[in-house]
Amino acid sequence: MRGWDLEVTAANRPAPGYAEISCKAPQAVAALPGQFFMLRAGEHPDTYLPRAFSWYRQEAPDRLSFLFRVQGPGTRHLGGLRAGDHLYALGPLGHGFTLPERPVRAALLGGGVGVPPLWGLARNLLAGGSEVLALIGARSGAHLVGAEEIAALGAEVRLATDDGSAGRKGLLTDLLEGEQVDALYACGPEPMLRRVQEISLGAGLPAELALEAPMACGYGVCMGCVVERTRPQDELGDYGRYARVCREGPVFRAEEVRF
Amino acid sequence: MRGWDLEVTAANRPAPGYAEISCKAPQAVAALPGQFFMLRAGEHPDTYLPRAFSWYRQEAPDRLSFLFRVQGPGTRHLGGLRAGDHLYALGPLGHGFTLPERPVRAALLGGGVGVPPLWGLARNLLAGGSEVLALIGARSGAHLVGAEEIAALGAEVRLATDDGSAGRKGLLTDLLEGEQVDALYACGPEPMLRRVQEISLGAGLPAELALEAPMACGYGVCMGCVVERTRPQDELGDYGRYARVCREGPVFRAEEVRF
Amino acid sequence: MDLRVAFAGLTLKNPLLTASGTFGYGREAAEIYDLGILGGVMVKGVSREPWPGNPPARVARAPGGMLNAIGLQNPGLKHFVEVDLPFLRRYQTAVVVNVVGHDQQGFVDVVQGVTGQEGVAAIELNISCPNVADGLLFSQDPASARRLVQAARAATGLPLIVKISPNVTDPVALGQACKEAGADALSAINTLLGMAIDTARRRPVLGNRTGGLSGPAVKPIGLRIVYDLAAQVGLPVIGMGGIETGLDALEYIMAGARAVAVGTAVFRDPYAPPRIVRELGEELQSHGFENATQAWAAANPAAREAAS
Amino acid sequence: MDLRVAFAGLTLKNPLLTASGTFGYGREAAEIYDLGILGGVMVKGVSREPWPGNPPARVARAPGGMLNAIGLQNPGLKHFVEVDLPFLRRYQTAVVVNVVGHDQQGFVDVVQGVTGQEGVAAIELNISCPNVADGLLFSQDPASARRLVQAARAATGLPLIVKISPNVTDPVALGQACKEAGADALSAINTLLGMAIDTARRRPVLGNRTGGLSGPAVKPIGLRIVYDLAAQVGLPVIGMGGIETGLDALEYIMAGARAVAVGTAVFRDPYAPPRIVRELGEELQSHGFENATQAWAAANPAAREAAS
Ligand SMILES: Cc1cc2nc3c(=O)[nH]c(=O)nc-3n(C[C@H](O)[C@H](O)[C@H](O)COP(=O)(O)OP(=O)(O)OC[C@H]3O[C@@H](n4cnc5c(N)ncnc54)[C@H](O)[C@@H]3O)c2cc1C
Ligand SMILES: Cc1cc2nc3c(=O)[nH]c(=O)nc-3n(C[C@H](O)[C@H](O)[C@H](O)COP(=O)(O)OP(=O)(O)OC[C@H]3O[C@@H](n4cnc5c(N)ncnc54)[C@H](O)[C@@H]3O)c2cc1C
Ligand SMILES: Cc1cc2nc3c(=O)[nH]c(=O)nc-3n(C[C@H](O)[C@H](O)[C@H](O)COP(=O)(O)O)c2cc1C
Ligand SMILES: Cc1cc2nc3c(=O)[nH]c(=O)nc-3n(C[C@H](O)[C@H](O)[C@H](O)COP(=O)(O)O)c2cc1C
Ligand code: FES
Ligand code: FES
Repeated sequence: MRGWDLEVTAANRPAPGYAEISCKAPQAVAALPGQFFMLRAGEHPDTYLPRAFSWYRQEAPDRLSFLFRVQGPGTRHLGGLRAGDHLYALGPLGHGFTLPERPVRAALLGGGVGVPPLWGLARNLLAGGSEVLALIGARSGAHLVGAEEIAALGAEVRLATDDGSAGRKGLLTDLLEGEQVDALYACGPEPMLRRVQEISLGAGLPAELALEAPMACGYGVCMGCVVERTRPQDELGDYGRYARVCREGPVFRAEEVRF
Repeated sequence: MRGWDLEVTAANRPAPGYAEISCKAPQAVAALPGQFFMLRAGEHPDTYLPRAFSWYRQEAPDRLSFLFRVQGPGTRHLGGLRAGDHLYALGPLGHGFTLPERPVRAALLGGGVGVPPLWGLARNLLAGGSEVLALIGARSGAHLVGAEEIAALGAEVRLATDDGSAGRKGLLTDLLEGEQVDALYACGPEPMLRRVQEISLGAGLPAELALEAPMACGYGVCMGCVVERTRPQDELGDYGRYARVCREGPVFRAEEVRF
Repeated sequence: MDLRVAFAGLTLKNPLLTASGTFGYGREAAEIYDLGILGGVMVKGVSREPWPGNPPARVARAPGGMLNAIGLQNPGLKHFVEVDLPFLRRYQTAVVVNVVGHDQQGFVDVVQGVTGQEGVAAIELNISCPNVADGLLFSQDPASARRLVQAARAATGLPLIVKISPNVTDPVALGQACKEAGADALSAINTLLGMAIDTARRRPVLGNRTGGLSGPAVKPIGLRIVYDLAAQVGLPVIGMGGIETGLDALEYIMAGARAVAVGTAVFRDPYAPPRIVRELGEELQSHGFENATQAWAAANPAAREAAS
Repeated sequence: MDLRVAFAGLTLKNPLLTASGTFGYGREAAEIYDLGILGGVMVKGVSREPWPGNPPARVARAPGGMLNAIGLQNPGLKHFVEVDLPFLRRYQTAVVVNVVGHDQQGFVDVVQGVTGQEGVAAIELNISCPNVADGLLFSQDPASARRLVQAARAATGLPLIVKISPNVTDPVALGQACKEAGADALSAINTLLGMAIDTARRRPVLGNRTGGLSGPAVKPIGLRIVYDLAAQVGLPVIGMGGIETGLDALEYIMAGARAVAVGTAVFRDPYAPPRIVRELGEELQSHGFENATQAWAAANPAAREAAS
């Protein structure tokens, strides 16, 4: 973890309501897939706290991008940045995805704004000789992000949309039916993560989930971002009931989390 | 009074710690000398309230500039504007200088940041056939603003500085010694205005003072910007003790004000 | 979008009022828009005699808002009735008279003085001004608040609103006392007691040393107090504190407010009141409501509490 | 610039501490700078048994700050003494143990448990947390605060600081009661009770419904309470609430604080504490002071009041 002043090199809108900002980033900003940064820009009263974002693409060693959906004041301000503007980034933060020790066939599930951390994961899995099946979902075809970029890495990509306007109509997890995979990695809305957890527990298939939680600090000092654990850490008694998403997570093994 | 979205056309630093921003302004933004605008730009928590500024120069019918000293968060943000940026202006506000009915010889006294309203006053006095003696003071020669611009209108300009590095060393009001003038107009720090008030009362010379006060609204609704009157308005009893600088002022006759 | 609301004997064309002390008696805003756009105007505090207010400096910046120590400068009851009220009567908007006094009789005399005057829709007792020496007297002790409200109640048949201070340990107890004494509604919040220090001059910025904090900075505190009052006292509440947008107004309505007031925001943007009325209509629509009362009912804590 | 300050039996290398609950037990910040730069660390509230804290969501944005409803999640006394305190002992900084409890005995047991442990510079009794059901119990009634402080006083010879709530009508009366019961110093302010509403989901954002407001938004309230406590109670005060810069720290010192603490600002900028130490030195210099105590004395209300 360190604070970085990043210069924006490009900003675009890959889908309605989404923004991708690319930055010039020193090589030292090395981040593992699933790790995140706390970003802030501007000084609007509503953006006093920084906001958490997974890193998305690293197309050159000195580039880093973030992909996000505009939801409120924080993302509105970040989404308004243009090339030449600066943003403040704290990171890399948290505990990312675990890569398998030997090559596997892995399914990566990304729902909506959950896609960003999967780009780096797909890249690293493929580099390690694994096969990657990337399942990407969105409300409609127009809202799909990241599919082409992940396909370009060499992953097999399948799509699902709520309205059937691209790929299969229905739940992203339905795309798993009939697939033979050794591991699941998922990031997306909570209902989707619950479903992945069920599948993982039901099939005894190892799964990692990248979680979100409202955060204040992002580096472990505020205790704001907790998620309930299935098994409290015994030596800490009741205290162990909650884990920090920013420090023990954001990536957890599916069986660790109580939704 | 109206709200205006003004586009900045130029920004420069006429002296250390000073900024002048020029704007594209619809002709309708017609303002009288001594009137002011409430300006704001940006959304920093410390700039929730707009800040009050006299208008300074109007070099073309569709141009308007403001000249200010950087003192705190409001002026820091406004001072950071560049050509192409926008600012929000409410105005014109308040009660400006009274022009004489026939041509006179008028002395205009501007101390430091009190110079801006005198540019328009000098222009209008000269246009009406009056003679203008503009006395301009500052901490040092490097901090003098507006002198050349007011001289360029055709006024006679004399200078005074605290350290003698330009013009006479000493008080601005000292420059009045031996001068024959019919009216005084002054804007600047309170000690200087008190001195002008004394001179006016002592010599029975009509004088108008442009006052400053911390303001919240600038248009008369908050009662925040008051100055004590020498003669309370009788029909309102005690209420009349204070007048609003933003509405009854900012220009008052010297004898009206109790410092 | 039907924006009308009715409660406590008041019928407003929309739930947006202007907060007392931030709008004078309407004269200045009337220069830039028709006051008939507003649900109502809560006028600057009116006292029996004219009050001069506090010595300057009276306002200071604060993060996300401001401090004021005006001290209720106002021209008094006679001037209000003879000059300001007739002016306001020209507009199709509800006039709520904010009443202040140094003692109970001072309040009651103004209540009596405006009762029966044409064009007064309601009275708001300001027992929560932190900027005059005795301004919080009646807030700090529910028993004296109760006596004051009883006396005012006896003096008027107009809807009686009591303005609640956030500078107390238990605003609900205060609201409860007001209810028992006959108040028809509560308004909240007044400003929070604060201070700014001028380090260059090594002393407080404001002439009165302390002042009242208002603006977006206080919105979370206002929402909390409105929520508690609405859920626990059971009188209609007019919510205020940091409202700047239609979404802020909707937040207050969902916290339990029947109507809302905009104060400090009019200093930043004089056009804020008509803008907020428009935005509130848009927000209600985009949140799927057909009128303002639906939004209040959908989330109001009393109904929610009862249902859970 | 000599930044040392000494008061209430504490000697700090500079007046800047980190506020309780915003810095954990120092482990995370120690990854990015030497904690020895700090005047002191006020650790996250420690209870006798481990506490789980409140259900999520625990934090929400607020204009110029934030709301939190952590609910004092902490690993308890044993873990603190065996794991966290030994870690902090490695740094040249004063460790202030923030103590919480559900009842008087809960507080006293922790006070006893940390007294005599190497490396504890002082104890801060947190009787002002608005996020647990009984958190404000001792603040709302000076008499019960007095009993609690007396019991804690009997249990320790360490400097005893009591943290004052801003959610009360009369913080000075509370401070006075603490002084009479044997407190050596006061700290102020804790967070202000607030709320945020999620209009899309039609309910409060926070799991606990209400939360504590902190950050720049509350600075004027903190300054006012510190000013009043310093001038009227006469105990040394550690000031906090919205401090982000050296100038903010100087404002608190001029309001009467002997030392200050930075809280929420470390969420926005983890490097804020060392930066503020540096900026405070620069501000003292540019304001013409030779040390921190001079600035306090130049403007402290007690001295000023006495002189006027
Ligand atoms: C580890 C991690 C990684 C993430 N990575 C990404 C990513 O790569 N891309 C991405 O798009 N997002 C990502 N997120 C989510 C992202 O952090 C949020 O979208 C962002 O914080 C929203 O900020 P905002 O100010 O725009 O929205 P907010 O206004 O904060 O709104 C977000 C939601 O919070 C609620 N809310 C919070 N506070 C309030 C309040 N005071 N009043 C009303 N409602 C409130 C509302 O329900 C609202 O819908 C990530 C989150 C985490 C924790
Ligand atoms: C009618 C009118 C016309 C004006 N015209 C001009 C002009 O043409 N040019 C010009 O330069 N100026 C002009 N001014 C003054 C200008 O409005 C101020 O300089 C400006 O408001 C300063 O804002 P700021 O945020 O930069 O400074 P602030 O930080 O507001 O500082 C200004 C001073 O206010 C005090 N202060 C206020 N609030 C606080 C606080 N919370 N904490 C600490 N200190 C505080 C301090 O003493 C400080 O030195 C005019 C003022 C009026 C009323
Ligand atoms: C400058 C100023 C003057 C005020 N005067 C009064 C007043 O006379 N009577 C009153 O009841 N409230 C008064 N208030 C309080 C407001 O009506 C309102 O309760 C408070 O400011 C919170 O709302 P806001 O954040 O929208 O301003 C005043 C507030 C300000 C800022
Ligand atoms: C997330 C969070 C957790 C806190 N936890 C504690 C705590 O455990 N004990 C305590 O005395 N104060 C606690 N506080 C209050 C702070 O110590 C401080 O008094 C308050 O936040 C005001 O300072 P600030 O505006 O600089 O944050 C907490 C504040 C925050 C924001
Ligand atoms: S966000 Fe602060 S502990 Fe996780
Ligand atoms: S600034 Fe508000 S009345 Fe003058």
